[in-house]
Amino acid sequence: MMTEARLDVDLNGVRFPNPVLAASGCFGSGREMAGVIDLAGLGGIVTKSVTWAPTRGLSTPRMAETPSGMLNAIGLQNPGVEEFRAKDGPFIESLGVPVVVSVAGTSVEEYSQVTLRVRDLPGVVAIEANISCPNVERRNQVFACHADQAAEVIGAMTRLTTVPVFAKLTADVTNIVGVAQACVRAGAHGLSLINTLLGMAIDVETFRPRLGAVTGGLSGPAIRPVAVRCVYQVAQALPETPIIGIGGVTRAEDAVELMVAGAWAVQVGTANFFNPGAVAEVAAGIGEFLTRKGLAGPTDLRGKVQLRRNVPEPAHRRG
Amino acid sequence: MMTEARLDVDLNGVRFPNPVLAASGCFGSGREMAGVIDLAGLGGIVTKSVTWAPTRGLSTPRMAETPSGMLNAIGLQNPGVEEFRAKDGPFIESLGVPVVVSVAGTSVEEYSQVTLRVRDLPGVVAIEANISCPNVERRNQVFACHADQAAEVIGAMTRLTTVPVFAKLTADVTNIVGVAQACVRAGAHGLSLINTLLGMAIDVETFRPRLGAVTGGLSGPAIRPVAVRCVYQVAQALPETPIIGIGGVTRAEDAVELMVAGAWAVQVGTANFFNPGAVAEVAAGIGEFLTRKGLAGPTDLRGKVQLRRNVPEPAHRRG
Amino acid sequence: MIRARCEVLSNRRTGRYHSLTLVAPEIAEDAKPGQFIEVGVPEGRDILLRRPFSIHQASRRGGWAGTLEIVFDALGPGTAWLAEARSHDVLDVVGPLGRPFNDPGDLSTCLLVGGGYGAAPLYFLAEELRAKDKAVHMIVGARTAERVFKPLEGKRLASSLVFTTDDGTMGELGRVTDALPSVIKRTGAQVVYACGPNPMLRAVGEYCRDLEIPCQVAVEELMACGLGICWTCVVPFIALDGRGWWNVRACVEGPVLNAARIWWDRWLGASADDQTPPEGFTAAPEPQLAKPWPR
Amino acid sequence: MIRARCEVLSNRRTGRYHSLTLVAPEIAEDAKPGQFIEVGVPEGRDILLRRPFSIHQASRRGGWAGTLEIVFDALGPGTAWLAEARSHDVLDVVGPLGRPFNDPGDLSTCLLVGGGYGAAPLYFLAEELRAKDKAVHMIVGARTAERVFKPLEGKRLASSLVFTTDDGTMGELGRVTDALPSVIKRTGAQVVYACGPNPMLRAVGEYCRDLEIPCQVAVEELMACGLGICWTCVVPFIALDGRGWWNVRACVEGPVLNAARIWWDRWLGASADDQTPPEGFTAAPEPQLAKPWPR
Ligand SMILES: Cc1cc2nc3c(=O)[nH]c(=O)nc-3n(C[C@H](O)[C@H](O)[C@H](O)COP(=O)(O)OP(=O)(O)OC[C@H]3O[C@@H](n4cnc5c(N)ncnc54)[C@H](O)[C@@H]3O)c2cc1C
Ligand SMILES: Cc1cc2nc3c(=O)[nH]c(=O)nc-3n(C[C@H](O)[C@H](O)[C@H](O)COP(=O)(O)OP(=O)(O)OC[C@H]3O[C@@H](n4cnc5c(N)ncnc54)[C@H](O)[C@@H]3O)c2cc1C
Ligand SMILES: Cc1cc2nc3c(=O)[nH]c(=O)nc-3n(C[C@H](O)[C@H](O)[C@H](O)COP(=O)(O)O)c2cc1C
Ligand SMILES: Cc1cc2nc3c(=O)[nH]c(=O)nc-3n(C[C@H](O)[C@H](O)[C@H](O)COP(=O)(O)O)c2cc1C
Ligand code: FES
Ligand code: FES
Repeated sequence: MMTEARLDVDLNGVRFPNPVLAASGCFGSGREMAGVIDLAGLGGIVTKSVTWAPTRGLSTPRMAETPSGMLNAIGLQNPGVEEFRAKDGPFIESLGVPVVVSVAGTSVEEYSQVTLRVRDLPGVVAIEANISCPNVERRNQVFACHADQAAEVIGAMTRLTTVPVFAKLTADVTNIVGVAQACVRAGAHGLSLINTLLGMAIDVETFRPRLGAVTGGLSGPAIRPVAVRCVYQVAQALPETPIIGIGGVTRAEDAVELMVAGAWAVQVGTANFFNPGAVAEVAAGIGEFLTRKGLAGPTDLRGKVQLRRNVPEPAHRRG
Repeated sequence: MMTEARLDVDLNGVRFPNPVLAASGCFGSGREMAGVIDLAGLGGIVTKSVTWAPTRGLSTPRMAETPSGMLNAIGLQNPGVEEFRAKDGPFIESLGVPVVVSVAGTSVEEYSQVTLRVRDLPGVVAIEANISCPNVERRNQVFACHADQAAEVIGAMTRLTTVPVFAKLTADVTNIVGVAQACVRAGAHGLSLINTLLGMAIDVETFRPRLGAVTGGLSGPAIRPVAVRCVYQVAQALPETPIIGIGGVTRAEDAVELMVAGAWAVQVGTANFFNPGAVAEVAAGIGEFLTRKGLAGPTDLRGKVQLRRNVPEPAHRRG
Repeated sequence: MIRARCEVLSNRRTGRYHSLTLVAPEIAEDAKPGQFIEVGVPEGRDILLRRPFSIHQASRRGGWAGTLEIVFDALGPGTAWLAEARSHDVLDVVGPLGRPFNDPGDLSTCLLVGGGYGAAPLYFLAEELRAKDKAVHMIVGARTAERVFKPLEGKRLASSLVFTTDDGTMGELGRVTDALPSVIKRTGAQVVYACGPNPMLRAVGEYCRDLEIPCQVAVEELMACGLGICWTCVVPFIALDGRGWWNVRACVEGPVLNAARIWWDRWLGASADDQTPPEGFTAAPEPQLAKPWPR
Repeated sequence: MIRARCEVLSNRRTGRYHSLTLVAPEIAEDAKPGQFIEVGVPEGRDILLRRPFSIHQASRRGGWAGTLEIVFDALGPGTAWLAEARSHDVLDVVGPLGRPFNDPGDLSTCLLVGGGYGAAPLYFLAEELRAKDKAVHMIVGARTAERVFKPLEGKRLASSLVFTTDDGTMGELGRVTDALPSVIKRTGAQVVYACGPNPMLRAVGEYCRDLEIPCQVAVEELMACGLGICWTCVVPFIALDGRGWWNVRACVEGPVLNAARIWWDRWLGASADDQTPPEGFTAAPEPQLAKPWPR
């Protein structure tokens, strides 16, 4: 008889009942989904990024579908941290699912101020610093584009709170490992990899950009190979640092792929849109996968990529 | 009666009968395809990248399919520039289709030496400097990752030949516009955007990387939004510089999208693999598109993206 | 909201449109006019997102016999695929979603204005209003006759009905808004419900606002989720006191919205990139806010 | 090579496998044993690349009646989709591709060794060899009985036939390589043709090399194009003089290759990352190169 695998994970002190979280901006704060699905199966929820002031976001159209992916240009619409505290705070406290609050801003000062207003919310197990959203007014507001700027934001946030901070990075850089290392040196507890890739689409009938904001962020299965690569590169360089893998997870196998590359947990974004039950289904699927493989838990996947060739061949080659 | 659109393009002196070329590494030198399809419909052929010495390339598996895309890790297998001259030179001369020779190397010296051996080949209208292939031994061999290194290679090549040099860039950088500007200052006649994105995939049954080389280059429709964005950004910054758009073109509409973003011509890569007639079909489709729209030629598309909102609404919004 | 695997009962052409009937008892049970469903495209295709469609009919036959009907125009890959669905195929459906048209309360004379496939949910609304003994008048318009949706169904349901077509192939030549003034005058409409292309909704909404007639419109905006979690589907919406605005989600705060409170210019017009409302926008509360729409 | 839209004549199960017959007169006309076709997956799916399959039978009935048959195992998305193909569906096919098995020339006793679906092209080869009055012996192996491909067809074609299964459910218990020595001895095979999983080809090839029996194998490597333009499908291949090696493309230089010249260790084994051949590799020319395979 096979024993069932345990799914709980411990990211150097940040614990989740299973390794699959809902990604920021793709699940609200969970409140919207509470009536739709059973939230109990979730490993955790990363909230929609919250900024200091209420933010209306960008003009529509805000999304465009692309092959196996989508572009979005929401522009961090959110009611601001005060209303977030008032409306989502009580919900988060009562939820029973670990919540990570995603914090965004356009200056080090803004990240700091928002951090101060969310660090004490009950139910919040960590803060994710969204320093990589491509949908900001100027590219120089994407702090994760430069190691020094990223470190400055993360340093300011980690000085203000004992709540563990995860730095969410972008793949749109020459050297993601350098940015990751700078964030860890600045005090980041862990890393969330990756945010959307900067992309664009044009309607060939009208010659108009398909997004009101012209450019936007590419997400979905299309970007998974880039996410796997980023997780792998960073995990090789920083094996002790918890990494949350993000990008194109729609099925348990996709999550396993990111974990084998080096992720300690994963997040599911776009898949929620077409499958509201995606997070819990991926988590359950990981459980079945582990059990089928006779593995005890997610740590048996983490970073277990086989770089040597002398491991068994896939079945079709054995005949 | 509608007059038929003309398809020929002039990239500041480099002329192609139509704006659709076969991309490097995705069409051989054309020799392999000569028996398979009619090469007359092609705008041009960019050869598989050629290096100084014969190069055996990387271990198999060399490809992995991903959602709407594929990863490859060929590692620039080619017979070296001498055998290229001997075997492909006469073919290129007799072809009647403009050929761009793609040059690759691991040092400035190697790019220079190969340039010297291909610049005099009859039928060659331009050289493409592949300074962006992700499948090299060390990341620091991807010269297009850094503006100064890219400029050094391009500068060395352009000093050696009057044949126009196109710099082929990667999107895996923090600031592609900066790299593009550096290449143009160093003498690049034009820019080819983009090469594959660095990606990775893992077989979840065996935990082995799905590529022998572990990481590889992501191509196909999945990356088109990234290519459109890169072309747009660079075209906005360098409106006078010829840009060849590359990434995920499978149909005429995809080519039009890249041209409206700012490309003067396009290349078709991965699509040749599943549709050997892709290049000519895309070219013919652009002709039909232009005619249907009452446009005279490809220059009526180039960079014509409508950034103001006060242009006609798409049909479904008109009712 | 329910996610269900629904069997296709039938898939027929209706003029230019496709009319798809699904066995969906639980969704049909809850569905109200103005709400929509999201239909999944099958796995393994390169389009990921569900497609939203207004509910045209919900037959609550009790037990497992309840059906839902949607009507659609095959425009792109999703609808082209859906047009191929055959009886007994099974679709992945989420619904009912969004806020329905409101009950008119004490108001008794209703005018329903539909454009193109936008007429489909209005027939459902007409049934409900008639069941409440309201007077139901309709204007149904389209580009051309074959795009006038189920004209006979309209005639059966409405006390008075005007057709308009852009090319004059059926009913009056022109747009629904050309017919609107005379129909409002003739019928004494106290409340207007509209569904159709957004520019049509805008014209109807602005006309009603000037006359201080409450007007609800079911809008369309690109939707990634339909569930309120992605914020792609927003419409700029004016605060109740007329001071300021916010982007509301068409999928949860809408798709049915008070037309008078939509900031049309910003949403559909040239000023879309303008963050500052035009002169007088925040100063004067909207006329119809004196008679707040019962919600 | 031809690209054709081919109608599906039939799609049947054959044991564990699917056997698909296509109306493909032009491809069938040219096809030779050991060649393959590439079948397109339909547009709009998230897999882009064609799927390669060996040709099992090519019936050249003249005119438009010619058909092609392929046999496949439904393993992943592409083959699962293909398993659903129905009569009258139309598939996008490119072929025939690659180099076929060579004519044995003067050699008259042939042994054909197939593993799993790898037996499929060997029956085609057996027909051709018999038409040339060659003696044809076969070994057909598989993991289990239901994976032994068309045993009756084998019996009809071969002068002698041994089955092997890993689990003993049919024929001899064991692998084809367990039966190989005695069959070669008994039949006096002068030439061996093999198709099946690569490790099987390796074992057969290395055994034949030691006996200096020429051996051709039809290899499988991942293929993006099948046309020779992508360089994904390479096999490390030893130079004719035994000095040095090069990566040859399985789709154009193969899939049928001289087994003795494949550098198996580098291709399939642990030394794959090693750029330097092992001791003695370049020094000694391969034994069978003294009797070069007629090509
Ligand atoms: C609440 C709501 C209710 C709807 N009800 C109906 C209905 O009852 N019948 C019907 O035919 N269509 C309806 N639509 C529009 C329908 O969802 C789109 O036509 C459909 O998603 C197009 O999918 P596609 O893959 O065929 O085409 P795509 O290639 O995705 O689009 C084809 C064309 O339709 C436009 N389009 C795509 N999505 C939308 C959208 N959400 N809203 C408006 N235009 C869109 C695109 O811009 C493009 O011009 C509704 C949309 C919404 C938001
Ligand atoms: C020259 C040649 C001839 C072939 N002939 C046959 C045949 O006659 N019958 C048959 O069933 N299969 C044959 N194959 C293998 C067949 O092409 C693959 O099984 C098929 O492409 C798998 O596609 P998929 O989408 O179903 O699965 P995928 O998900 O793509 O793959 C499923 C499994 O098959 C393996 N696979 C995929 N492609 C290949 C490949 N090219 N070679 C080997 N393994 C592969 C994968 O690694 C994986 O384990 C042949 C392959 C080649 C190169
Ligand atoms: C509509 C949409 C909104 C998003 N909003 C946010 C956000 O507010 N903050 C953030 O850090 N990431 C945001 N993201 C990025 C996702 O969290 C995630 O990093 C990305 O989509 C890749 O994962 P996926 O492929 O699973 O979607 C958003 C993504 C989408 C599609
Ligand atoms: C199998 C393969 C081999 C390639 N080889 C080369 C190469 O040798 N030189 C080069 O500059 N680009 C090479 N490329 C990149 C393509 O030229 C092109 O930039 C990229 O694939 C994106 O275009 P696509 O999406 O149309 O394929 C290769 C791509 C593929 C898929
Ligand atoms: S469609 Fe996602 S919030 Fe409305
Ligand atoms: S599969 Fe492309 S070269 Fe062989």
